[in-house]
Amino acid sequence: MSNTGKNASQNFTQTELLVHALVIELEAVQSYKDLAEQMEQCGNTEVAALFDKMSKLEAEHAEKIREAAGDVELTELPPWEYRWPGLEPPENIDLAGVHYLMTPHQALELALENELSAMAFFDAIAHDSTDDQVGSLAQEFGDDERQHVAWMKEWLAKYPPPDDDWDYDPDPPAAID
Amino acid sequence: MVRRMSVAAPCKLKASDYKSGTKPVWCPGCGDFHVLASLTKAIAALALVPENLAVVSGIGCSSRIPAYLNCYGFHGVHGRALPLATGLKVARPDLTVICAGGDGDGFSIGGNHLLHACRRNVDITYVVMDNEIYGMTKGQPSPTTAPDWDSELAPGGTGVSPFHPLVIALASGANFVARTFAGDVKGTTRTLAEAIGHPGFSFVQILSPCVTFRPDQREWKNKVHPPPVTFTTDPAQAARRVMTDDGFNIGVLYKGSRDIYGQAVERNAEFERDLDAEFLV
Amino acid sequence: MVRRMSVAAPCKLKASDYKSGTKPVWCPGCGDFHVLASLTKAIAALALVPENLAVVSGIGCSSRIPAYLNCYGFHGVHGRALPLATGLKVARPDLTVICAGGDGDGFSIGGNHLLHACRRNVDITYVVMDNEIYGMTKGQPSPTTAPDWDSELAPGGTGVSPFHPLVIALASGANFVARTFAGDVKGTTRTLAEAIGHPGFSFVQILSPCVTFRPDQREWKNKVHPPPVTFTTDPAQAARRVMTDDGFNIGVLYKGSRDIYGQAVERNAEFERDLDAEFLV
Amino acid sequence: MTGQPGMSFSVALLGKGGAGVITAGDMLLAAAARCGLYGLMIRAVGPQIRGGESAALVRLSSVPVECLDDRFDVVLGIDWKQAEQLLSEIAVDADSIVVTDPAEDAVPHSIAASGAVLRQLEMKELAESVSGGRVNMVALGYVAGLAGISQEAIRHAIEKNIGRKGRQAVDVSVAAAMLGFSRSQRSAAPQTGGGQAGNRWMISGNHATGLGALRGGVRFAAAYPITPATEILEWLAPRLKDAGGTLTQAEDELASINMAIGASYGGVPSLTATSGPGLSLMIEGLGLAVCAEIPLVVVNVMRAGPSTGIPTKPEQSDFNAAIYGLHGDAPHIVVAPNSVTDCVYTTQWAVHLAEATQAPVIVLSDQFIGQAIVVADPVPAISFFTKRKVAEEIPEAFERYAITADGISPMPLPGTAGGQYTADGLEHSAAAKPSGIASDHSAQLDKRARKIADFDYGQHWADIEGAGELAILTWGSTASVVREALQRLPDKVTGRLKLITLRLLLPVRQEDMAAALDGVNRLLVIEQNHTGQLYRFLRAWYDLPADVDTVHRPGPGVFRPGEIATRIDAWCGE
Amino acid sequence: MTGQPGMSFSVALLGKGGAGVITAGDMLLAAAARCGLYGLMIRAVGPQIRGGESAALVRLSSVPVECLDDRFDVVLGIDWKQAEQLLSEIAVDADSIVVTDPAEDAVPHSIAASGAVLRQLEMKELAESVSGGRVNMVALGYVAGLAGISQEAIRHAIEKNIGRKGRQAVDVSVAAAMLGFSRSQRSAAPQTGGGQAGNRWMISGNHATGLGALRGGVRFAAAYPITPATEILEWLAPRLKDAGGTLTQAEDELASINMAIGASYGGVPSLTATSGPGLSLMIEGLGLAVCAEIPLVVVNVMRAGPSTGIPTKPEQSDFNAAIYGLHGDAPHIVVAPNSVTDCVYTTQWAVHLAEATQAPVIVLSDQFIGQAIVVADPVPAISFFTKRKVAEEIPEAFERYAITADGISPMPLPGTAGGQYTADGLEHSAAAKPSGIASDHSAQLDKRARKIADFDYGQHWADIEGAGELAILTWGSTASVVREALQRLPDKVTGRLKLITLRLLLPVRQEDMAAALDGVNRLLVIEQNHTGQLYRFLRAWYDLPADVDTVHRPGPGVFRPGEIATRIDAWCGE
Ligand SMILES: Cc1ncc(C[n+]2csc(CCOP(=O)(O)OP(=O)(O)O)c2C)c(N)n1
Ligand SMILES: Cc1ncc(C[n+]2csc(CCOP(=O)(O)OP(=O)(O)O)c2C)c(N)n1
Ligand code: SF4
Ligand code: SF4
Ligand SMILES: [Mg+2]
Ligand SMILES: [Mg+2]
Repeated sequence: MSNTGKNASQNFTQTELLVHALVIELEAVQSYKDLAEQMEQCGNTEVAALFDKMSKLEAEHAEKIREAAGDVELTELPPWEYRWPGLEPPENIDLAGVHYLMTPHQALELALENELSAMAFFDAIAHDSTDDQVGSLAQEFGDDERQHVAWMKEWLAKYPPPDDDWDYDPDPPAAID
Repeated sequence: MVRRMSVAAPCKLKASDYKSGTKPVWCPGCGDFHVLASLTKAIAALALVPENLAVVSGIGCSSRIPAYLNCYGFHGVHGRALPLATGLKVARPDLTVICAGGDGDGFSIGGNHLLHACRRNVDITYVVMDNEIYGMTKGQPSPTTAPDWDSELAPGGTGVSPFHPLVIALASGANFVARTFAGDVKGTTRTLAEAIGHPGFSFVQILSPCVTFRPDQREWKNKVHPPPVTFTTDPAQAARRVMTDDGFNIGVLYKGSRDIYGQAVERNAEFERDLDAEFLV
Repeated sequence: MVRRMSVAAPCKLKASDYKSGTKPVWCPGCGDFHVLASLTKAIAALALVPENLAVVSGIGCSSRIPAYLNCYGFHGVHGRALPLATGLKVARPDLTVICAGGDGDGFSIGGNHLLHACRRNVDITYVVMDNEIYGMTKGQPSPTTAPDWDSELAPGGTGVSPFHPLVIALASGANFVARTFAGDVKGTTRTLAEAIGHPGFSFVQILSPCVTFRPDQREWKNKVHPPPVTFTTDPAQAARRVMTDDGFNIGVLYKGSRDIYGQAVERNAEFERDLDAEFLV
Repeated sequence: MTGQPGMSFSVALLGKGGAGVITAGDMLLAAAARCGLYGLMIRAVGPQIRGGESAALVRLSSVPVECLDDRFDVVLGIDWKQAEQLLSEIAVDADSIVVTDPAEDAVPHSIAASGAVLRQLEMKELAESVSGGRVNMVALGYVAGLAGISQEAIRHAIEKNIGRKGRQAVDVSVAAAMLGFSRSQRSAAPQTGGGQAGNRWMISGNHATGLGALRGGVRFAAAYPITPATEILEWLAPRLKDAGGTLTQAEDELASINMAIGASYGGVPSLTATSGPGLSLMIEGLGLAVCAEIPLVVVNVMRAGPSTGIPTKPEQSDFNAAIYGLHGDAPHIVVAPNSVTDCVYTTQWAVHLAEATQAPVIVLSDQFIGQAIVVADPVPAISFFTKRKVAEEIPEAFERYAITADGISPMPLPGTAGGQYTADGLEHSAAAKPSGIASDHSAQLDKRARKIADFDYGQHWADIEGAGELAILTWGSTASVVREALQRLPDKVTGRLKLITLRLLLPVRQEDMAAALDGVNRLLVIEQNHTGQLYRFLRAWYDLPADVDTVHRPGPGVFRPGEIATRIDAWCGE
Repeated sequence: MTGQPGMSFSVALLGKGGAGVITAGDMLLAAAARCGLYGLMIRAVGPQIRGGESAALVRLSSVPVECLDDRFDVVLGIDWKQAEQLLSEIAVDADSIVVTDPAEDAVPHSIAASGAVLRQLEMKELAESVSGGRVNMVALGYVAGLAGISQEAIRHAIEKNIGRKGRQAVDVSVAAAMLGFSRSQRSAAPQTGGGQAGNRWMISGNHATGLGALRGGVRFAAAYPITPATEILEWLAPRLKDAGGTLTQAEDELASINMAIGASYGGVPSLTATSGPGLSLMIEGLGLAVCAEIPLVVVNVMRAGPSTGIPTKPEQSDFNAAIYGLHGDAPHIVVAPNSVTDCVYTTQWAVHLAEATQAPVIVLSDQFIGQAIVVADPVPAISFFTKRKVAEEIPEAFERYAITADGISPMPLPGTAGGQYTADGLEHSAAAKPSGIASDHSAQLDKRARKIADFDYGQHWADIEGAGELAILTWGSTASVVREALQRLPDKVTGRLKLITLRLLLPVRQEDMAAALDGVNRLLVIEQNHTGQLYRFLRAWYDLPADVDTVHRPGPGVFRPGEIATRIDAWCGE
């Protein structure tokens, strides 16, 4: 199991922080892309478009982190060597949290949750880090996430919450083999 | 016009490079998406060359996985993935061979091959995406289904107690035994990488929810927990532990060091025997 | 001219009355003769009425046993004795059903049915005459053969470790597990009687030497010994014991009390559902 | 609407997963039944398990119908997301009406190019105007309106389908449907009112198969799920229980067939159901049932092959495997229902034949027949007085496999005193002892062949319609298509034509066939597979007219009556 | 001894288990070979595994022989304990010599009644006179003497057979044999010295099959033992290892065929061998190999069926299962060796065909061919330049299941960069993606059929001998019997006769057959099964002369040349 200790956020080096930050965004880019594809496959174009948009947003973010890294080379670690507070990178959208009939509102709620956890991740480092430079970089990343959180909330307000029976499918599933 | 990658070339592919681009037929939310993600990450972490990797499967939702990977694949018939993988690995020991499928494929119709693959200990990794159901045929009970789970085929439940794949694997001689939860991509990735790297027959049971026929399995993410103790190298101890656990222990449970089948054979030796001579009288 | 025994008649037959008179094809000295003797004694001791007993088997020397018994018998195809027995018992719960065969029949080709018969726990007794070889096809290694046993099909040995039928049975949920030695007719008789009497799926492994292809097994009589402790009702404990024993412990090793499959069904009820009505629109 | 005998009206409802087109189709069928119409529906699906596009292909008619039409009168797309693949099965032309929602993507090019009349229907908007309303109900109301179905019938169908969800849910659905209905207008749909409400059945072939099995006396079933046979087993599970029988789920097909053999050996009529891959695994068990002489019914619902093939689509390509697949000389029986409703009869007959001959009977159904739902007249119960020739009184020198005149050896059931014997897949003597002696082998081979060849199959071996010097020979789901094709042809063609639909594929009925072919000088064999399996079988075993033609093509698409009518017409004119 | 072309001498040695008749027969054959004779031996056994009566049926001849004679010149019984059942296969007449030991029971009635000349030989007594001497060696010496075999040859055969037991053992055996030899006298046995020592092979059909497989390039075999195929696997086990290959014992036949498929997918030519019950279990795997297009050889050594049948006896009754057994439309190849020695060639050809067409090939051998041991001329090695059409360079838009002119799609082997694809038993597109689309299905069905139908099988499809307006068509082990039968018939009969022995059973060769049947107006089909399986197949697929007759009867007894000659003679005269 991963090291999920509370103090995990204390001793990030700058490179480590950058690598973690980049991986968070890259994972998110991929996850949103996958989800967009899945929704497209199910004809849920509205949600597909949303996920697509999220993916692009995260891609921009990743680009920003690369810029921030400047000349520092960011080599990816084996997946299990990252130090995330939970099981997964904070902004890694939960693939299991989706449904082919989900509404844009639910999609945004999912995204919001992820932005929030990313924000908390960076905030914790900013707060706990003993290295000032790392601390301020984390603060910066945290603020970016705060911006995203604000957007999510804004968009959420535009979409009505789902009906009670939003996942009701009158038809039975198909057997294909 | 032809591309030919050198086999010896260093392989620095990203996890996403191991996806084939074919769109999965899976229901959004299905645990198998996580398994696909974990597997590509594990392969990328191990820097396996796509053309030297083969993923072999049977029939079922989970068994569709080879087509979604950028590697050699074989989507065989229901329940026979392990013999396919065995033949391939024995004939082509240079390849990394992974066998994948579901609980119906692997524990019901394919149960006998599991026993004997464990026993034989060929160097393959067997990944079972266990959703305690036959997903692809619309929700019939599998060998790991709880006895009281109501379904059309078994109204009111089967009344048959689920069997313990890990214990069976241990009793049959598997060389590496682990359980993971699909939603734990990081843990699954690490365990898969370890299993693939471990010599001999490695068995990984992945709890992989079927959101369509077992929406209750969305709860699994709250139930899984790491094992109370670290893995053992004593199969009898491991078996006893697993027989008495709650089924939600995740992590590596057993690592063995048995002899690997087919490794002793010297291959591509010159043909030495004069076959004709032996019939002369 | 017709004889018709009343089913309810008290049955006071001798062991020899349970033999059919058909001459066995077995090699003189084969352990299966002892099994035949023990089985007839056990049946006689239980006073089972011949026509209410059915013995079902697969293919192999050992699987020839039904024909040598005075009861209903089914000599099926290789490896499928357990499903035959299962269908028969589920459809005819009034019969006593015994399933018999060899290690090749039961653990190799029939291995999957063993897993699932244990799991299902139908009230049958499964007797495996284990000689660690395929006798009838002239001596190929079976799943219980030692890895270094030399044979034509596996020169120098299979290199594959034998698997533990009793552990498999325990892990799969068998309700009664025992091991006996054919040469110990008294012990085998008692164990068989107990197994038949025990509700649910009872599994008895009988070490039954093949004098023709495994003359070394004549030594077994000096190796077997009663288990160090009495049977347990904890399958995990039993499994651990068997996984670490020397394979020559004989006696009853486990007794369980799981629910029996198919016992809840009420049979021959009047047909109540109006089938036609459900299609009316 | 085609200008055929009986007014027929074909509607395709398309939509992505969750849109509810299958439910709407189901209700449309039920509502039509209520108005005294007949009908049929099949479901077409994309590759996704959930959320993919699917289509309900519904056909309504004033006379019984058992196949799809060539074209659709109405195609309604709730959306057209991934409709392309499905549309290949849904032909439209300038006479068709295509209904689309302006809020959705435009209709696909293939439809637009057909010249069909486009009608806009604001399904989404209308549905949203009813709180909790659903687009599929709007669609239902609309097409029901086009089909001339009454509001009362729609309401009734909705009630029946979702009544268990409560008043509120029904009212909402009805309201949405009525909105659709109100936008609709009666087209040249079939006359309604041709029948009375409440005297129609709505049944799928797989359920009909289950019904036939129960009527025939089956009380044990062994199950291993496989598409498209699973519904037979799922339907049987609770009903067998009610009947005092059992359904046992097996670990694989090897187990399921052997369980059924074991149960039948015990005297209980037994069945299992599967499809191609499972049939392949049951071959060894079938051979055992032949040799040990155990009654057994195996229903094989064919799908496109070989190997895993196309599980959701029909094909008549397991013919060879069912007839010839067993190793050794292994006489057995193969029958085939020739329509959805005929599944009841043919399956019941299969149980009868198995019990009477102590042999395995394969029922060759297919995905179309099995999964299509029809509205039809109730299938009356019949009785074959099915009885196994059981040895109840055991004579002194009893022999289980006695050589008898009719080839059927009385079989003692376990529990019968004195009848003890060992059933065997090894060759054996009459006394059931293993035997490698030539005379025992040939005596048993002769007997096993004779009991099946000499059995009295009556007139059930084939359905024969019409008369003339031209004959068409077909079987299974193709038969309904051919039957309808003939109705479409002018009398001057059909007056010369005889239609022979084989129900009994094995054993061969040479005398019956000779009588049926008497006076026939040209023969056309029609079947749905790649190699003309039936045609080759007929050549092998029957004396055919010198001039034989064959129409065969593989799945996945089923034959359509117009297509076949054209082929027949051309053939007649040759 | 029959008065046939070539001098032939048939000897049956009988004795209870432990008597060593099989070893004696083996040595007799080897000694005869040393004298330049040809010969054949089969073993007949009772039901016991050990200790039952058994018989070595040996035939020696001055010309190659591949079948048994109708009658025996000499029958020697070391004892007659349970000989009755075996004797049904051993015809004697007034010209036969029956050798019996006065210390044993009298000869059975059936023999005594034949009028055969009885000779007493004190085998037991003679054997006991040599310390450690055995009766079977006395018997060997005696019959070798009758057959005109030299003492040197006997000594040599004993040396070869038991030499590893040491000088002493050899000397004892030779001494005992010489005692028997000295009591013997030369009968009208075949001329010896017709050939040179050391240029004959002594080989069984099963070993010949193994040799053909190795010559063809097989380097992986999966094994599950079954009578009478096990010797193929046991012979291959050590030899594959030497050749850098592997034999893996599987848990069952489902595993063995899938292991072979897996290995072959990896690029290694693969084989498995079985008999009827195992073939039934391999049917699903065969279908997978068809659909996924994987080369594969399955040798099926037929025994009498159905079900477990008579495992130790031959029958040509798995023909239907091999040809038609697969579900769906599943084109594959079926070949049959037509003699013991032809197993080498036909199996090697099978490997070639499998590799070249990427399809499964079934080799239909039988218990007679497989377990008979012949003394024959060495079978020269040939080369087919077997090469799989492998995709080595992967073009940009590579498609694994590409539609090609010859139907054979280049196959990338794992390890080839850029060739990654998923082999599939689901129907698929050319690009190897699962597909349920009609055009993909029919394109792949067409391709899979075409690659097999259009392949160039050259002249190997059949062996054609003679010419005339009468033709006999046969296959497998029956072919040798027919061939010899024809040699026995007068020229005025055989001058009108053509013999066609099919080696390629599937695919059909309609043009070749038309050419072969050109000018033929009557055809006789001869085969060993109950239902005339080949005959029905020929009717189904070929245009045959109007007048076709059929000779078919089941096992367990093989046909004999005199019996067949009589049938042919009668048929010619009809
Ligand atoms: C021989 C055979 N029998 C049955 C089937 C039908 N079948 C397809 S998938 C499946 C079960 C799959 O269950 P599992 O392996 O658990 O996979 P999941 O869909 O749950 O991932 C069955 C029974 C088949 N394809 N072949
Ligand atoms: C499907 C099938 N495969 C293989 C065989 C050949 N066969 C007959 S008996 C046997 C093995 C028997 O071994 P076991 O069950 O241990 O019985 P034993 O003879 O040792 O008592 C085999 C492989 C068969 N009859 N059927
Ligand atoms: S049916 Fe279940 S297992 Fe199959 S894809 Fe859907 S969620 Fe996954
Ligand atoms: S071969 Fe072995 S198992 Fe078979 S009867 Fe003889 S001694 Fe018994
Ligand atoms: Mg599953
Ligand atoms: Mg054994």
